[in-house]
Amino acid sequence: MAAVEQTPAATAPHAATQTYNRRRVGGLDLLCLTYLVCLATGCLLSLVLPQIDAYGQDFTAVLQPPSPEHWFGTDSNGRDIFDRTLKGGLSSIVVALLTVTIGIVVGGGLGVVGGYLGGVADVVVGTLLELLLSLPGLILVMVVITLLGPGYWTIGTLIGIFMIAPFARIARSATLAVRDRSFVQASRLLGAGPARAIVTEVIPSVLPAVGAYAFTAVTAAVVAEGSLSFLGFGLQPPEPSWGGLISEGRTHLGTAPWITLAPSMVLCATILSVNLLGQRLSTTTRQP
Amino acid sequence: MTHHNHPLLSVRGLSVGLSDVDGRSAHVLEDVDLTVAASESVGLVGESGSGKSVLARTVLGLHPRTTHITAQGGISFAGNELLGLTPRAHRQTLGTDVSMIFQDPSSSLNPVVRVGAQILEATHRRQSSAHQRRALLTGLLESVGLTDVERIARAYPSELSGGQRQRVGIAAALAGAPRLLMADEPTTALDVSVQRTILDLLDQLRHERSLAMIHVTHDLALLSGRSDRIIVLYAGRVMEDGPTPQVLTQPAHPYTRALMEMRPRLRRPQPLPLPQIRGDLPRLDQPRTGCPFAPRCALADTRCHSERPPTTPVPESTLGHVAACWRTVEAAALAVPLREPAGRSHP
Amino acid sequence: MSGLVVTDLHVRYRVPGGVLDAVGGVSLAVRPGSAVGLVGESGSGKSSLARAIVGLTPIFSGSILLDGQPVAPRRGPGGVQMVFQDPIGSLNPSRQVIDIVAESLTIDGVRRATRRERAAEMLTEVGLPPNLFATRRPGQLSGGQAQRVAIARALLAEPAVLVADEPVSGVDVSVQAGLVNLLHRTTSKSGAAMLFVSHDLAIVRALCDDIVVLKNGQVREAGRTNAVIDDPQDSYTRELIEAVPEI
Amino acid sequence: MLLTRILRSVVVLALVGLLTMALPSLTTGNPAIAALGMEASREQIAEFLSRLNLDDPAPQRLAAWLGNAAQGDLGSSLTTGREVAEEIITRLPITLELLALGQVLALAITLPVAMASAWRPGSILDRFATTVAFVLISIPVFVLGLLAIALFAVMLNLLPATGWVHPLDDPVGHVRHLVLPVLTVGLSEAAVLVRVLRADLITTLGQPYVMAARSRGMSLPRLMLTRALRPSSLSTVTLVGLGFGAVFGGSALIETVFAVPGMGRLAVSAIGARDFPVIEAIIIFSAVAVLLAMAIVDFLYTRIDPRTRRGRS
Repeated sequence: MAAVEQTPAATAPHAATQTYNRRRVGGLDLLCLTYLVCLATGCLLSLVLPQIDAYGQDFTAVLQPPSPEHWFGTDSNGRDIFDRTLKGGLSSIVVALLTVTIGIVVGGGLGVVGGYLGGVADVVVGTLLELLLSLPGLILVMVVITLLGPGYWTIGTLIGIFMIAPFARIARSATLAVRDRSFVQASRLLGAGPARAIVTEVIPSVLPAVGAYAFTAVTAAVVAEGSLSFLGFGLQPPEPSWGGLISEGRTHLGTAPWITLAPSMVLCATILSVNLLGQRLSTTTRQP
Repeated sequence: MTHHNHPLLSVRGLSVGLSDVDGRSAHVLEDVDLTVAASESVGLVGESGSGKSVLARTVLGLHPRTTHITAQGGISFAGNELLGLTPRAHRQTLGTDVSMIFQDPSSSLNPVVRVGAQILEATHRRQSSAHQRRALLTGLLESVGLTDVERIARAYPSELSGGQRQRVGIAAALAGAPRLLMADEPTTALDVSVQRTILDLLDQLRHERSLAMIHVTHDLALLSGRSDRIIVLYAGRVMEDGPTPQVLTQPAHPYTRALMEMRPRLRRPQPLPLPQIRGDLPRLDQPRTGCPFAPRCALADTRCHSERPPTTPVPESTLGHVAACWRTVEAAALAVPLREPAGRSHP
Repeated sequence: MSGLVVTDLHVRYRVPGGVLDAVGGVSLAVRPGSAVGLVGESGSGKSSLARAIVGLTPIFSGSILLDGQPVAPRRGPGGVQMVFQDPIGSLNPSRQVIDIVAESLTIDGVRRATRRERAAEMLTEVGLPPNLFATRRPGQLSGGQAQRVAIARALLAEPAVLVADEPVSGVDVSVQAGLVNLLHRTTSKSGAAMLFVSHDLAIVRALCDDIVVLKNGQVREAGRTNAVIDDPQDSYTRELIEAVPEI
Repeated sequence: MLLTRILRSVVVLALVGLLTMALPSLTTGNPAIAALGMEASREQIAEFLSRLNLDDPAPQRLAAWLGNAAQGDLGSSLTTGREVAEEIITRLPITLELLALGQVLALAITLPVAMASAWRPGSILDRFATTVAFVLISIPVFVLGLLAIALFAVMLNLLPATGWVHPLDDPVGHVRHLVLPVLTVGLSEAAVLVRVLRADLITTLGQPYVMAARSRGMSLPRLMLTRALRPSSLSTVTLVGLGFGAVFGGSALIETVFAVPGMGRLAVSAIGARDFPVIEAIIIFSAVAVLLAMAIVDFLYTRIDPRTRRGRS
C-alpha cells in the first residue's frame, strides 16, 4: 500500500555513495577533458609530424634533465622523453579502444543474451565467465604475446578477451534485474519477440551500467598495457610505450628520475582523468 | 474518558523543510500543531506526501543522515524542548521514553543479527545481568503473544513470518519501557487477517501499560474504535483534528469527507462510479498558497486558492474538534455558540 | 465454450528443498464481458494464477482456454492483457508515454501516423490529455497517472480478457477511486472481460460480478460477489470479511 | 546447488587444463630450437620433443600431466633443470607472505577510514579520504612501487630499494626489504577497499533497520560496529579473497619492481624463456587457487549473512 512518504527527499536515490557538489560541469571536468583531448591529439600528431622524433639519438645530450628544449629531459641514448611519451601513448590509446570495443560488443552481448534467455544459454555464458575469471589474465596474455609476437592488435585483442568477463557480468546482472521488471513482461504480452524485447526494452536499460563501466575498463586497459610493456612483453624497443619508458628509467632512478617519473605522471594523469570523467558522467546521467 | 491534563508531547507550529544532497528541497510540514496527553491514542492520517511520517521522525530526531532538515516551531516532550537540539542530544533527552514501530517488519529488522539481541537494543545502557536480560526478553516476547520464546530469540528475522516479525518489532519498541509509542503504518505490510490481530495486540498493550500512542496511517477506517483522536494531514498541513467519533461521523473538512467517501464499503456497497476527486496529490517542492486542497476541492472558491484558512472550531460539534477550511469558518460565523461536552475538559 | 476457462490448473515452483504448489488445482471461468475478482492473502497463489493465465509463468498441468483455444502470445485483438501492480515499474523509463501506449500497434506494423492518432485517443479516454502527457516519460508521472498509461496500453491491444494484478493497491486513496472507475468504464465500453486480482474485498465488491476466494493455491469459495460477501459459506471467507475494518 | 557448483568448477578446470596444454601449438617455429638454441643436435631435439610431448594433442598432454602430477611430478624447468614442484615450494611462501601482509595492511587502513568516512558522508574527513583513495586508484601498482622506491630508498635512503633476504639469514634485513613492497600492495589495495566498504556502509546505514536500532537508543559507534559493518562486508570479503586468489603469478608486477624472487618473478622469467613445464603448472595452479578462493568467499558469505544459508527468499 501507499504508505511510504513520497516526498522528493525521502525517495531520492541514495546519492551519498558519490562525491558531492556535482551536477554542474566543473573546472576539474574541463581540465580532465582538455588534458585527454590534447594528449590524444599529440599522440596522433606524433605519427605525422617530423618534429616529434621518438627515435633520434643524440649522444651529446644523454640523461639531460627537463629543459625548454627537452620538456621531459632525455634518456641514456639522448632520445627526447617527451616525444617518446607522445609516441608511446599511441599504443595505450589503440589498446584501450580495441579492448573496450571487444568488451562492450562481445561481453555486453553475451551478458544480455545469457541473462535474457536464461536456461542453457545462461549456463554456457556463466561457465565461460568463470573460466575467464579463473585464468591468470596477465600471465596468459604474456605467454600468448611471447608465442605470437607483440603488436597493437595482438595486445589489444588479448586484453579485450579478458575484459569480456566483467562487461558480461555487469550486462548480465543488469539484464536479470530488468528481465523480470513488469515493463519487459508487458512488451512480451503485447506480442514482442525476444529480439524486439532485447533491443527496445533491455538494451536501453542495460546501457547506463555498461557505459559507466566502460570508463573503468579504459583505465584497466591502459594499466594492463602499461604493465605488459613494463614487464617487457609490450611493443619491443626501440618502439616506445609508457610502461617500457617507465621500466627503462628504473636504473637511473637516482641520477635521472625524470626518465621514469615523466611518463609515470602522464600515465597516472590519464587514468585519473578518465576515472573522474567516468564518475561525473555516471552520477549526472542517472534518472532524476 | 481519561482526563488529559498535561500534554506528554506537544508540537507547536512546526514547519519542516527537507533537502537532500542533490539540493532538492521540499516543505514537508507547515505550521503543524499536535498534542498527545499521557496514555492518549492519536491517529495521524494522511496520504503520500502528507508529512505524517516526517512528523513522526522529526519528533524522534531520526532523519536519514544524508537529508538536511530545517525546522521551525517547537516540540516538547514531558516538558523538555527538543527542537534545536543536536540529533545526539535529542536522542538522549528522549532516551527510551519514545519508541517506534516501523512499517515494514522485514526491512526494519537487521537481517544478520539474531532477533533476541535486537529486541534488547533499547536496554543496553542499563546495567543488568545476563539473567535479568534473559528474563526481560522472555517477558517481552510473551507479552507480544509469541510462544516458543527460546527458538524465536535465537532466530534471524528471515526465519520468521511477517506477523511474527511485526510482533518482534513491537517487543523491541516496548523493551525500553516507553511512555509514547509511535507506530508508523504498523500493519500496512501485513495481510488483512494478521492486521487485525496486530492492532488488537497494540490496543491491549497500550491499555495494560498506559502508553500514549501515535498511530500513523493512511486508512481512516483502521482508527475507528481504536484511537481517541484523529488528526488529518494533507500536504504537510493539519486539515482537521478532533475526537475520533466526531471526525468519523461529522467530518468537517471536505478532504476528510472525500477520504471517507472515496473508499468503497464492503458491507454497504454503492453502485459505481465511486465518488472521486479530481487531480493529483500536490507536489511539495513547489510553493503553495491558500488551502493546499483547494485545487481538488468541489467547494473551493477564490479565497480558498489565495488565502490560507485558519484553524476553526467546528460548529455543532464537541470542543477540540477543529478544521482548517473556509467553509467551516463561514459556518462557525452563522452557528450558535458551542455546547459544552459532558464529562470532558480539554487543556 | 466462450470466455476464459481455467481447468484444474497447477503451477509449481522449485524452492530449496522441494517444490511449492503455488496453484494447486484451480478451476474458474470468466464469462465474456464480466468482471471476476480473485481474492486472497499473500501466498494464496493469486498472482501466480494471474501470471499463468497471461503466459508469464509456465503451468505444470491443467488448461487455460480462451474461447476454446489455448492462450497464445498475442497476435492481434482478442487475446489477454495484463495491468501490473507497480505502475511506474511497468513502464519503460526511457520511452515516451505515447510510444508506450502505442506499443501493440508498433508490433502489429501499424503506420506511425495512425498509431499515434489511436494512442492519443486512448490517452484521452483514460483521462490523460495527450497535449500534456504524450511526450512525458514515466519518471514524470505520478503513480496514478502511470497506472492510467498502463491501462491505456493494455486496452489499445483490444484484449478479450484484461488481467489486473493488484492494480490499485500501490496508490493513494484519493487516486484509487478514479482508477477503479476508469477500469469499470473502459472495460464496460470495450466489452472486455476482467480478472481483477486483489486483497481488497471492498473494491472487489464494488467492481466485480463474481468472486473467487483463494487460499494456499486452492479455491475456498466462488460465486456471485454479493452472495458470497453477504452470506459466506466458507470459514476462511468469513474470517477475511470480518477482518476488514470499517467506519 | 553445491553439486552443480562443484561440477561447474570441474568443467572450468578441465577447460583451463586443455587451454594450457594447447599453448605450445601456438608457437611459431620449433619450440625445441627456441628452448635449446640453434646449436642443439638432432638427438637432443628429438629427445627434448619426446620428453615434453609438445606436439601431442592437448587432451593427451593434459592426461599425461595429470598422471604425473598425481605422483607429485610436475616436470622440470627447461632453463634451470630444477623440478617445478620444488621451484614452487621455495617461492610460494615468499609471495604468500608479501600478499598476506599487504592485505592485512590494506584492511588495517580500510576499516577505520571507511567507517570514519561513512560516518558523515560529505564531511571534510570523508572528502579527504575519498580524494586520496581516488588518486591512489589511478596510480598503477608498478608506478606506486617506483614512487615508493624513489622516495624512501633513493631520496631519503631509509630502506633498501629492491631485493629479498631469507628471514633465517637476516631477520631484520628481511623485514626492511619487505616494508616497501608490503606498503605498495597495502596502499593500492586499500584504495579499492575503502571505496567499496564506504559505499556499502553508507547503503547499510540508510536501511530502515539502522533507523530502527537508532530509535531504540543505540549509539552510532555501537551501531556501526555491531550492526552495520557485518552486512556491509560482502564485497570487501570478495575483493580480499580474490586478492589471495592471485597468489600464483598475480604478483608479477610488484615482485618485478622490488626484485622479490616469488611466484610472479618465476612466471615472468619462465614465460620469457618459453619454459612450458613451469608455465603450465603456474596457470593450472592459479586457476585452482582462484576457484578455491571463490569457494572460501562463498562459505564466508553464509557465515556473514544467514539468509544465504538456505536459498534466498
